Amino acid sequence: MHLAYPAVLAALLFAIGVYGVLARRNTVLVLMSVELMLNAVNLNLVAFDVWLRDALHGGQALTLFTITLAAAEIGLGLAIVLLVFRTRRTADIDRLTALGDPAEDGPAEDDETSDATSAEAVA
Amino acid sequence: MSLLAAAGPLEPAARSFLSPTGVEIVFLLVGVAVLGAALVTVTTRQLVHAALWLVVALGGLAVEFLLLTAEFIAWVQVLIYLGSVVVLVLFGLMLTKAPIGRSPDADSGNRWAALAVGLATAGTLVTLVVDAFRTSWIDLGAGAGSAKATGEYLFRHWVLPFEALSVLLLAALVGAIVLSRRDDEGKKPRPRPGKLRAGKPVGTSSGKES
Amino acid sequence: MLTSTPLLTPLLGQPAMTPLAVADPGGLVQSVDWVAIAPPLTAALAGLVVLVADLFLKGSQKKALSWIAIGGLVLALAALLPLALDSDARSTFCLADGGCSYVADHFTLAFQLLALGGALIAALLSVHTVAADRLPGGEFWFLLLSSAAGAALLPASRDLATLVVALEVASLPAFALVALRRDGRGAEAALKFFLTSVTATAVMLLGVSFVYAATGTLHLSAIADALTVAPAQLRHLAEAGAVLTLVGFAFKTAAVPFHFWVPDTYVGAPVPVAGYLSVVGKAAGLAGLALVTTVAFRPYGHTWGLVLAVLAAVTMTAGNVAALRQRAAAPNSAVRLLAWSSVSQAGYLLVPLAAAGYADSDRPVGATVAYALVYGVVNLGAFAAVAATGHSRLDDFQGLFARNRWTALALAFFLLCLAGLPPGVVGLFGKVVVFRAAVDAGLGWLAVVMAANVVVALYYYLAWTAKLFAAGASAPARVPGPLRATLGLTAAVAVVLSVAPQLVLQVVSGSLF
Amino acid sequence: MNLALPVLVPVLPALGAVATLASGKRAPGLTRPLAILPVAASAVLALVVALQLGTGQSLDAATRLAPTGGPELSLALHLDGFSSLISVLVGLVATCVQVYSTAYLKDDPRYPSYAALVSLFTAAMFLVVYSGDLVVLLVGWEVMGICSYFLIGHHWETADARSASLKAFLVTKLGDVPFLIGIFLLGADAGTFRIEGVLKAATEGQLSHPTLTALLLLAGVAGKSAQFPLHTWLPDAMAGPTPVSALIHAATMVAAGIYLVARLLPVFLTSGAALVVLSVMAAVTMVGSALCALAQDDLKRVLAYSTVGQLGYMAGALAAGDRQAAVFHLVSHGAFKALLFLAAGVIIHAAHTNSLSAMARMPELRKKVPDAYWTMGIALIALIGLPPFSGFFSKEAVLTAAEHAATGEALTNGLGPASAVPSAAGWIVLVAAGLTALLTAAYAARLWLLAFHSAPVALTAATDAPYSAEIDEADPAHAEPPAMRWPLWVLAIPTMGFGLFGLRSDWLPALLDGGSLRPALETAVIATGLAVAGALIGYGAWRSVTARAAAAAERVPEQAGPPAAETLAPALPKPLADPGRLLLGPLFGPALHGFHVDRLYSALFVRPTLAAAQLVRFLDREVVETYVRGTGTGANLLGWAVRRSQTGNAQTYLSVLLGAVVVLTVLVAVGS
Repeated sequence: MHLAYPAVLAALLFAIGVYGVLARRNTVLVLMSVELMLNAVNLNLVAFDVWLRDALHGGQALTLFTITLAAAEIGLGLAIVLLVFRTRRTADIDRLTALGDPAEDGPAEDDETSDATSAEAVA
Repeated sequence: MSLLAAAGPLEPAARSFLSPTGVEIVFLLVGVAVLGAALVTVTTRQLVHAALWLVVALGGLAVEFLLLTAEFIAWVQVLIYLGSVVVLVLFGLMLTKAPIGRSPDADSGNRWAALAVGLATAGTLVTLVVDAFRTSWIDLGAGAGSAKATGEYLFRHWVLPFEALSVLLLAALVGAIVLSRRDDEGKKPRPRPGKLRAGKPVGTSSGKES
Repeated sequence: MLTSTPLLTPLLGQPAMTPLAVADPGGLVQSVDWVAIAPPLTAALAGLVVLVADLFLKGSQKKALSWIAIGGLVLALAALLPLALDSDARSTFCLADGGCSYVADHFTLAFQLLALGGALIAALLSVHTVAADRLPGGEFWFLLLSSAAGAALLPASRDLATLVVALEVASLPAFALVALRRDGRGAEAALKFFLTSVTATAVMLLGVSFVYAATGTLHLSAIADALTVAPAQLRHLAEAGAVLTLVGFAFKTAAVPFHFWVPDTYVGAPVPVAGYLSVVGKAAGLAGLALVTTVAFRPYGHTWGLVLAVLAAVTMTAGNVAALRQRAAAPNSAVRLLAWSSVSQAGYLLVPLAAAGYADSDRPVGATVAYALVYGVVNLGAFAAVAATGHSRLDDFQGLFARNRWTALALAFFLLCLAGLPPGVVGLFGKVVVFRAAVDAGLGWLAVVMAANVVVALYYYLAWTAKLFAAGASAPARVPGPLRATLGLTAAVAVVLSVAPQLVLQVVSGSLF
Repeated sequence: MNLALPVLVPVLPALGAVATLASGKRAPGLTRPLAILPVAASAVLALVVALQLGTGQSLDAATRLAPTGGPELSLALHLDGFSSLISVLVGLVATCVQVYSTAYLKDDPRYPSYAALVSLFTAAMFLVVYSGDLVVLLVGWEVMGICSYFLIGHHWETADARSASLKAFLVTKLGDVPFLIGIFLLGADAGTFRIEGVLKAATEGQLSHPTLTALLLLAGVAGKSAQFPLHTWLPDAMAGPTPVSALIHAATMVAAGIYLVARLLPVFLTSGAALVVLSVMAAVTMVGSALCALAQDDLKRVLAYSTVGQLGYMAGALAAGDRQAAVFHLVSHGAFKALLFLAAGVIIHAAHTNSLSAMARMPELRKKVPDAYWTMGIALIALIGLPPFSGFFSKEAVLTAAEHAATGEALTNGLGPASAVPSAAGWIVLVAAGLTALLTAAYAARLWLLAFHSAPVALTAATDAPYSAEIDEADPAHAEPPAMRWPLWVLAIPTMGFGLFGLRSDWLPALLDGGSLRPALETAVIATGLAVAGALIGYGAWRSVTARAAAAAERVPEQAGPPAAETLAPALPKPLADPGRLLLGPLFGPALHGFHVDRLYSALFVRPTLAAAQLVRFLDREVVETYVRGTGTGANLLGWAVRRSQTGNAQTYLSVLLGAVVVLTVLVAVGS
């Protein structure tokens, strides 16, 4: 098999993941796009491992690690998203801007209220 | 050293670009399906559908792994991704009350920047790999991806990362549990009024930091 | 399908021969040198102990957890001693042909000292915060310890798989730590940190896969050998892979343009966690950068040398200028200033690494190690002072000297160290060492940029220092015991280093690897 | 010699500073002794060390400090005539200032931190003087900078003091950056930071870029010693308490730059170009500052500009290759300028104003402060350079050096060949020094006459002074306490006798490089003549304007307006007789404002910096924001898309991150 097939497939998959990460509004969907990126890497690693006939199977080992890692990441990531949703009532990534650099000329606002309101204020 | 090693597969040898074998055809077809499913995943406006299309994409990838003779990884892919990750994602969507039908604002305003960066990424990466691998061929003869072989290489050569991964999994588990656990009191912990904050109303910005 | 030319034959032994990865050919697993891996292992085990103890301790007894955690970190630090006294580097998890996954040489020990010592100080700092903010104790300490274990494992790793996993072990618990206050701010901070981090990890893994394709191995020294003989066709791929691999570490180091998470995350996280990230997280990133650049990608020295030099210049400039623009009256301006300051300090830390690319030796790395050790102590000290005062706005620090003499003096000293001004002599020496590394490597322009930045940075460090001694409300406030201990410890170390900077600067003189 | 003594000299005041700060509010009774005693002990020790060392000796000791991988650092001590002489001066002035401050800042709540900073400052100066290693010297140099920043900003309640301290800091730092680079160049060329080693390398011609190195060092010297074009901080620094001006801005810190050039003179002698630059710098500084001094109304600013000018003399002597003359003038100037400042403090305290024109309106000011009146007179004569006071001899030494350099036989005293000094440098210094002597005499006369001998024009204006920069000085209702008076007379002794004593038995030259320092006849006559002429011109101008003012007052007897009108416009002493205005003519306005160098700076440096910060802020927030909000004029599609995004958005962060990765990858792949 030509090595370019899996490599190009992985490259395109990675680019799609990049697009998804940057374009999706719902944080869960952003996490899904990250999974696409990681899977692209996995495809690369497996293909290279087979191509190189690596005696140590570094590629396949790293693939397994990456899969585990992705599972751990998505578990923790979803926990964080849920926490955000519980405290902010939204999972939209572009509404979570309370921690951005405070407006230079704005009054020194109370944090406690800014937590709750800034998400709504920008909506 | 690896010059010798890499020289072999770089040779075009007797093969031509235009004589794909059966495996290659299947690989390409599944690949196209994976790409299509991935594209739908990142563009559909129905959030739940996105998760289902992700299943298709990841499942397709498992097939690709099989075709590349990495059996064990393919099964792990099916087990972990389709069995748990997608389920988790669906749970996440439901718990964050994602709309079931079409949601008009599934994409953020960043979409055009995203498109630009995504296209640039695709262009760069494809150019890179095509340039590098234009004359490389995979010999799929020897399958070394069985469960037994995998266990052997993991425990012969990759013990350290494997062990470290156990710490990682435990930490992720504990972290996820502690973050999703609701407080016993049913309210967020408030900064305790104390000597440090004398003279300031409780819960002001300065109180939060300590 | 064809061309069954043996792959990687010379590198890893004949394919016909079963690769003997172990000293004991009969065994199925690699042999382990327990002394060598003791430092990260102790930290991880202490984490487990905390987790188990958490189940059995009730209510007021939970306070003991913090002392278990601190004890564990002290033990882990103590485990460095036999390794430091042993003049030879120990290696374990080795392959038959000598490539090892874990090496405890001077470089490793220095960074493990930084990671575990930084974690210890952050832990001392957290004792009060955990109680005051009612954070879940058992989980907090477990997460801190596992992250520290990852950060201690990272500098010892000598293959890309272990590096990646160690980096994630250091990062993942940190996401949870940031969010642990379970309020909106912490959650948002954690989410930003998490998303940017996993994206950077994905990019890094892509780079690793390219490097793997070009070299056929994941072990750092083998990569270096393979790159020198890599076919010309793969050169672009290898270089791109090298750059992409750097991204993950540059992200942890908070180099511009991978720094965006830093101010937001520091502000949202509990102060001790922010301090922990600014030192231990950065140490992990730096160790990874130093390893992959100077060991694995040595043949491409000029490529990544230039990349790192540009990143360093941009990072220090952007961090400084942003810090300069902090308004003293804005909420959280103190932590935000420290965040931007840590970005600019990351720029200085990258300078010797860039120099190593030009100098064709790994000697300049010593300057990074020395500067990182100094930075770790004083930066954690500054965070400790911020935590001790409980202020988050710069304006609140007005007249601190009148209220709290010793805290103000300590903070002033740390700020002067960060600025690199006497009496913070050790900060000055750190900067001199970094500066020298740049000049010696012929990076004159970078040295000039750095000098200009050092001068610019003086402004905001001194403005803050001056604020401490200005008049202000003078209601004396008591600092809780653990915070006092932390302040005392960091200040004492900083003063001792200022009197005898050779203690830390000696790492500059020798080769670390 | 026992090494403990010289080591104790810088250590004692440093410990004193810590103790003063620590005792602080807890034991206020201890503050004063803790402030004075360590400094006084150091002064005595410095004297003992100087006496033990004797003339023509030098002592070096070093302990290796830190291996930095390159040139070694060491904690080195270097003692010779220069360092012991200057250390005695530092000790004397610092002790006087500490004693004086106990009274001057009696009721200041921040006195402990003030005293501690003065002690720390003294320690740093001792460190600079005694150090045999450039990096250790640099440490002292920076500590001095910090201390002076805090001391100038002591009255931080006033906007003047805040901006002055910041300005002093930034301007000196502007010089310190090239200075730092220069030191590293020296260290790299010589392979060591030890001054001996550097000098050896310089004399053996091992320096690869002598001119570049020398010019870089000069930038730092110009910053510290307030030479053109980095002199602007010094007049503003007078916003600090008067004793601080006496200590820092007259006798010690500003001398550090001169001292450093003196120590490293062999390096400078390797580059004729650097010497010419130095001479031009000195000449511009001398003449410009003298003109400015003639126009100032603030007593302390007159003295500040005078300091700048006298530092120009020292720099001129160095440009002429004669470091003996420079250090001679440094020491005598240190004594009489400290005296001038302390006396000015007494006068300001009594008159409760800084303004000369306000003082001129006060009747009998000289009767109120007899000590200050007489000591200031002595010090002004020394400043003008009339025999037999110390200023005469030291200024003569400078002129002699310049004259020798102009004729091609520079008095380098064996540090280098006489031909190393271009005769152009000598000429520039000689001409400028002559002109400055004339101007100095004129402004000294103006100062003296205006402050003490003016006819009381407006009696009522005396009590409520137009302004006073000093907030917390001792109560003006009482006479000065002895602690403010006797330091004046202590300092008057060296002012009067140092020149005679030093040259009587050639003790001073023997202590220094060994060349003669006796005045030559021609230069002595010319310079004395110029000084007398200048004083006479000043006097004449003063007479003329006084007479004119008196005539004007007679012509409009009661129409001068109510005194309140005058106090409203104190900065425009129009009705008052100012000889400076007459002498300077159209130059008066520019001279009053320091020839607008500040405005130039603000155009050159401050504004671009602010603009850069603005730009970054713009990039930081506005670009993102604009990008997010959409311009509306661009493509509709784009506008529609970006309007929905938000600032501080994680996706924006990620876009930049990933975009940067792509760009980096492409650059690397294409570039390789």
